[in-house]
Amino acid sequence: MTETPLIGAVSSTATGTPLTGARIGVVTFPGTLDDRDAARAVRLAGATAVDLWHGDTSLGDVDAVVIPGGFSYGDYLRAGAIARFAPMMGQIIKAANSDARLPVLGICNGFQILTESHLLPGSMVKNDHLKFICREQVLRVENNTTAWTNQYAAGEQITIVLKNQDGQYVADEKTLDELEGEGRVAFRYVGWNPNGSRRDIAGITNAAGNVVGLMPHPEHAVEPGFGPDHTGTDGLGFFTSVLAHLVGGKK
Amino acid sequence: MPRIVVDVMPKPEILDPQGKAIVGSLPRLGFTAFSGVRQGKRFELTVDGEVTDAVLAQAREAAETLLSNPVIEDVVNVEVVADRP
Amino acid sequence: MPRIVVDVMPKPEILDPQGKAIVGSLPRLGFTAFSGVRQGKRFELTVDGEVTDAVLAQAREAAETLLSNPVIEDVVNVEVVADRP
Amino acid sequence: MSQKFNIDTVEHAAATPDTELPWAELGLKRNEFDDVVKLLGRRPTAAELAMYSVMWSEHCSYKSSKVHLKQFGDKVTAEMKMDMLVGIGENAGVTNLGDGWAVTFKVESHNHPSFVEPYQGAATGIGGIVRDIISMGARPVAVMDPLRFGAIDHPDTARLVHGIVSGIGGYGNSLGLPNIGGEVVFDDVYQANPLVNALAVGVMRHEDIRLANASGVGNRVVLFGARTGGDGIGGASVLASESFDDTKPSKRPAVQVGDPFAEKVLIECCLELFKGSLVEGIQDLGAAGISCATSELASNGDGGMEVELTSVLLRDPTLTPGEILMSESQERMMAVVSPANAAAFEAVMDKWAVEYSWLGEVTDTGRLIINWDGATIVDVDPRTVAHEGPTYHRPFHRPEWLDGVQSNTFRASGTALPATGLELKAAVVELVSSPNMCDKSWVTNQYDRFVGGNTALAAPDDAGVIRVDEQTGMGVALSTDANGRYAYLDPYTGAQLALAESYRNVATAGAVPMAVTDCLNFGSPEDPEVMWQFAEAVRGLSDACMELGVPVTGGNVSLYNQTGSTPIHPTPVVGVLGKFDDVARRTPSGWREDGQAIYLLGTTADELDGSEFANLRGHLGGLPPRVDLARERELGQILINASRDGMVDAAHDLSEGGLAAALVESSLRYNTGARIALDEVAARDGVDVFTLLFSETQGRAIVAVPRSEEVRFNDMCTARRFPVARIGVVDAESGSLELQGQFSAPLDELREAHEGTLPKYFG
Ligand SMILES: Nc1ncnc2c1ncn2[C@@H]1O[C@H](COP(=O)(O)OP(=O)(O)O)[C@@H](O)[C@H]1O
Ligand SMILES: [Mg+2]
Repeated sequence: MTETPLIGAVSSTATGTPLTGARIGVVTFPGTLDDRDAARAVRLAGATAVDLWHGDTSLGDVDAVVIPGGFSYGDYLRAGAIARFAPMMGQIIKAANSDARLPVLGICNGFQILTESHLLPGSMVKNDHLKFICREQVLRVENNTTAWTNQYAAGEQITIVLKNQDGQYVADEKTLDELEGEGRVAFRYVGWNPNGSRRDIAGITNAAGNVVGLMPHPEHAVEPGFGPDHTGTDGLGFFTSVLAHLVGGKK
Repeated sequence: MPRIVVDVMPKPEILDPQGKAIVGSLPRLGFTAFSGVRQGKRFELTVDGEVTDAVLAQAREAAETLLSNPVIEDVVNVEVVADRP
Repeated sequence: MPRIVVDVMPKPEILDPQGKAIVGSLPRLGFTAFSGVRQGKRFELTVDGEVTDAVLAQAREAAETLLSNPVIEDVVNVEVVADRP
Repeated sequence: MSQKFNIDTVEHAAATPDTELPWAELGLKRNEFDDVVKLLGRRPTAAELAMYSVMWSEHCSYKSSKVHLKQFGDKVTAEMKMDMLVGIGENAGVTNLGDGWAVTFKVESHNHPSFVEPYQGAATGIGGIVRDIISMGARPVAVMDPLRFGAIDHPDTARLVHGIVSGIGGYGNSLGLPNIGGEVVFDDVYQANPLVNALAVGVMRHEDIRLANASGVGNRVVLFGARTGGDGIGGASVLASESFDDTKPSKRPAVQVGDPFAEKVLIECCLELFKGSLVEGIQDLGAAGISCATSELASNGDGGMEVELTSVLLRDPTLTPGEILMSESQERMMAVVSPANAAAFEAVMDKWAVEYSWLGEVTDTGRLIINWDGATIVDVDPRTVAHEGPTYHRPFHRPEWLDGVQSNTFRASGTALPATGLELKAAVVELVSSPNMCDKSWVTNQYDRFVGGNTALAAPDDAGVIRVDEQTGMGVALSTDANGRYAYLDPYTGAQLALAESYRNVATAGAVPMAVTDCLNFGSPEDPEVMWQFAEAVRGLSDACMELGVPVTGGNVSLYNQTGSTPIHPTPVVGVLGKFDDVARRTPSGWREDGQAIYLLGTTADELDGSEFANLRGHLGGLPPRVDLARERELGQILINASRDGMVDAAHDLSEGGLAAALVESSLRYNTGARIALDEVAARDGVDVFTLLFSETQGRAIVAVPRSEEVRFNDMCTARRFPVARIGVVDAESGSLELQGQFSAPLDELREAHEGTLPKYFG
């Protein structure tokens, strides 16, 4: 078969970043859906997307990792429950916690996998209205100091895509208070809480700021005309952020 | 307060994708003792007063009509349990 | 073949959206005896041979690590059951 | 394992000609059973009987419909053949997109299973149609779901709506396929017989096109995917009791449960097989399971195949050979693989953890031989199973009641009609909040429309648009449409109207219509009046396809949709596929730029019969709107050119609900109002404002034109002698839709009316 139809080198990259050398891994589990979209977002931001297979035991030489959305293993048991035990996740957990602090972004199912892996606290349960919901969602960037959010202004409102079944973020009060106190709530839903998440939390970060997880999908808002109606490209900042982080940091 | 437990399982002859996904992942985690897994539902109904026969009958009926889908599921158990500590 | 049942319930302090929806619809169907409902999961693990202590220990560990997420759920029961007729 | 059954071998069958067989229980007619005996020269074995009975069923053999469907292949012009790479007859047709790209699409029904178990019925409907698309060698890229339910306030409707919508979402969302359109219609004729049609579209490079045939003697036959269980053979358990043994057969499930995760893995796994050119032929397993796959692969190939049935991996070890042949377990595929590729094939299976089993090989004997532990239980000419089933010329006649219905016009019914501005406003609000015309986002928000990152338009726009090639922006547009009331009033015209609307929707988005798929949902073919409706609809659709120059490349027939002796309205769902050179050119249905001019294309006649307005008043009679396909084609050209040359920023076609619905929808799309003046157009067309607003005359659209493009746009319409009128301007400030001299409706009020209905009924 000729190259998979829907991926192609994109003719123009959206930023003038010199970081085309950065290599960002995108993990595929059985049942992952948004891996190709995440890879496209990485390319549009100006970096190289590297496919990572759940069953492999090496991260290769990637500079950061995106765990994309989907329904790994059908999400039948609990979202992310089985994927968390994949060999690749073992590598990612180790690298994220190492001194090198590998930047890791978990989107939707990826966020669920990160909580199941205990890289991020709390968990997700079914949306309070029990339905799958797909909509354009406004978020407020609460923390713009992480590896994945530094190109946003603090308090900036962005519109990206939300789509999930089990998106209600829950944690005990103590954890929630800690998250708030340490500024680790990275994103909050604005206007309407679409799933009953505690304290309108849409995404969080670990204390070091290298691991970020959120339910909505920045990778579906990177190209005008193929995402939310009006703005369209508000999600690109996640991917340019990590490039800026890599440049400013150890690279 | 007393509770009534209702257990609902997918009918044995029906495909159970949940159980199938779990059974596939068990050996990878070193759990090799199990040849099959089926995933069902457990409901705990809290009863306000005493569990009379009428209440139990209601639970049985709710189990058959609301809590399970008789086309693909069986109610395998309805029982009163003591309160959890 | 013998089976081991594992019951997992949402932690009491976690709001259970499914249970809440059920409790809302019970009275509309005439089931008025219940003041609360929680929905959890029931797993049935089929054991190929005998249920030794080692097998039971495996089931307990699978229950705690894979079949439940301690942040939101409790394992409320792990037991061996006779084969269903 | 095999010792359990008293196997009915071919040898045994030949030796026991007088054994009673349960052919009637399996749905065969006496004459059909006699034909089987004649074909074989002996009584069939139990396994052969199982195969013939499922393959000769209405569903698989099209025995009542094929004499009519022939027209789709016969009425084809050179223009229509130009881009057709694979026509009717394969799993799905394939159309050339240029640049080495091809597209395949098809719509199918899953009506009856969805009534019994709405979630699983609808879910497996999506699963089945997606496998059809994969089996052509394509990557599925989107799905659509035309749906029909009973009355919105009927006690059973909520069960069906919740189950069916979440089933479609649950399966499609898990596959990573954006849902880019569909329909939701409520009408009590569908009360106990909802329609769940599912469309899938896929794309591929020309060299990746795969066909379902088993060629190359010595090539190996493999079954892969889910294990085979007792799904879909409930009625067939008679086989077990009567032909095999006397132990009690285990229970056979009445419904199939889908496993979207397994299917997602199957998709990726198949794409990897195609990429490595590892399969010679491939076939999905749908209705009639292994019976269908083996007989079709064999008869489309070198004509022979020999398989060992005990090699099939089972979920339920008690299945008999006949049941294994009939099982409709989901998420399975069958492929033909050359011995040289076998190891590579296995490596792909292992990578994706997909189970497979080698069943046998391709032969040149012209026979399909199926063995059970080495003993032959099936020995047939595969063509007699797959392609040479019975053909019926069922009697049909025009219903006597039709004259009465057609002469009962809405005007003559004396229904009070709105006339003052206030009355008109109330009627508009009533219309846009009615079950059929209200906003469908309660449904569509349960579907992922973004996944894949190539969706350029989806609900609520006129067509769904998907980018195929990221380099050039080339892509496709799709719409599905049908109006059962129109088809009830006149099935010939009704089918043409379905095509016209779908064609118009695709052109409105800016795409060039190229190909058609259809799902013909009708009542019982044994009712001569239903059969007439069917015959008329096929004749109408095939005639209209010729006139519009778009070929039918595939589809599906669903008969026996009725409750007792009451059939549903004839519902010929038509899907049209169009092409964009660059999807960036697509035209959305709503306006947003202040000051742009709003034009109405086409003229309006007094055509209220069968309309949504008449429906609101409980009236169904008269004749449906007239079809003028030449005008549709001309309108399409204008809309396509306008999109390509950047002359319009918004376009919305006029269909159900007429101009009233279109104006409200275009305003609410981006929450941008407009000032509209209708008196001049009404005078031009000789109708009153009420008629102008609510009539459902075809061949019309509204567009928003930037000031700078007005001259060019007008010139184009004039040059084509197409009626056009400037009816207003976009007003971004007012927050209302104003019909000058009639009323002004705040958008908030319209929105509440439009969006409130489905949540009110379904939560
Ligand atoms: N079941 C459904 N699934 C997906 N999209 C739907 C469904 N029902 C309606 N839609 C979408 O809602 C919009 C309005 O539907 P409809 O009024 O039937 O459109 P049209 O009149 O242009 O054919 C369209 O974009 C249609 O595709
Ligand atoms: Mg339209």
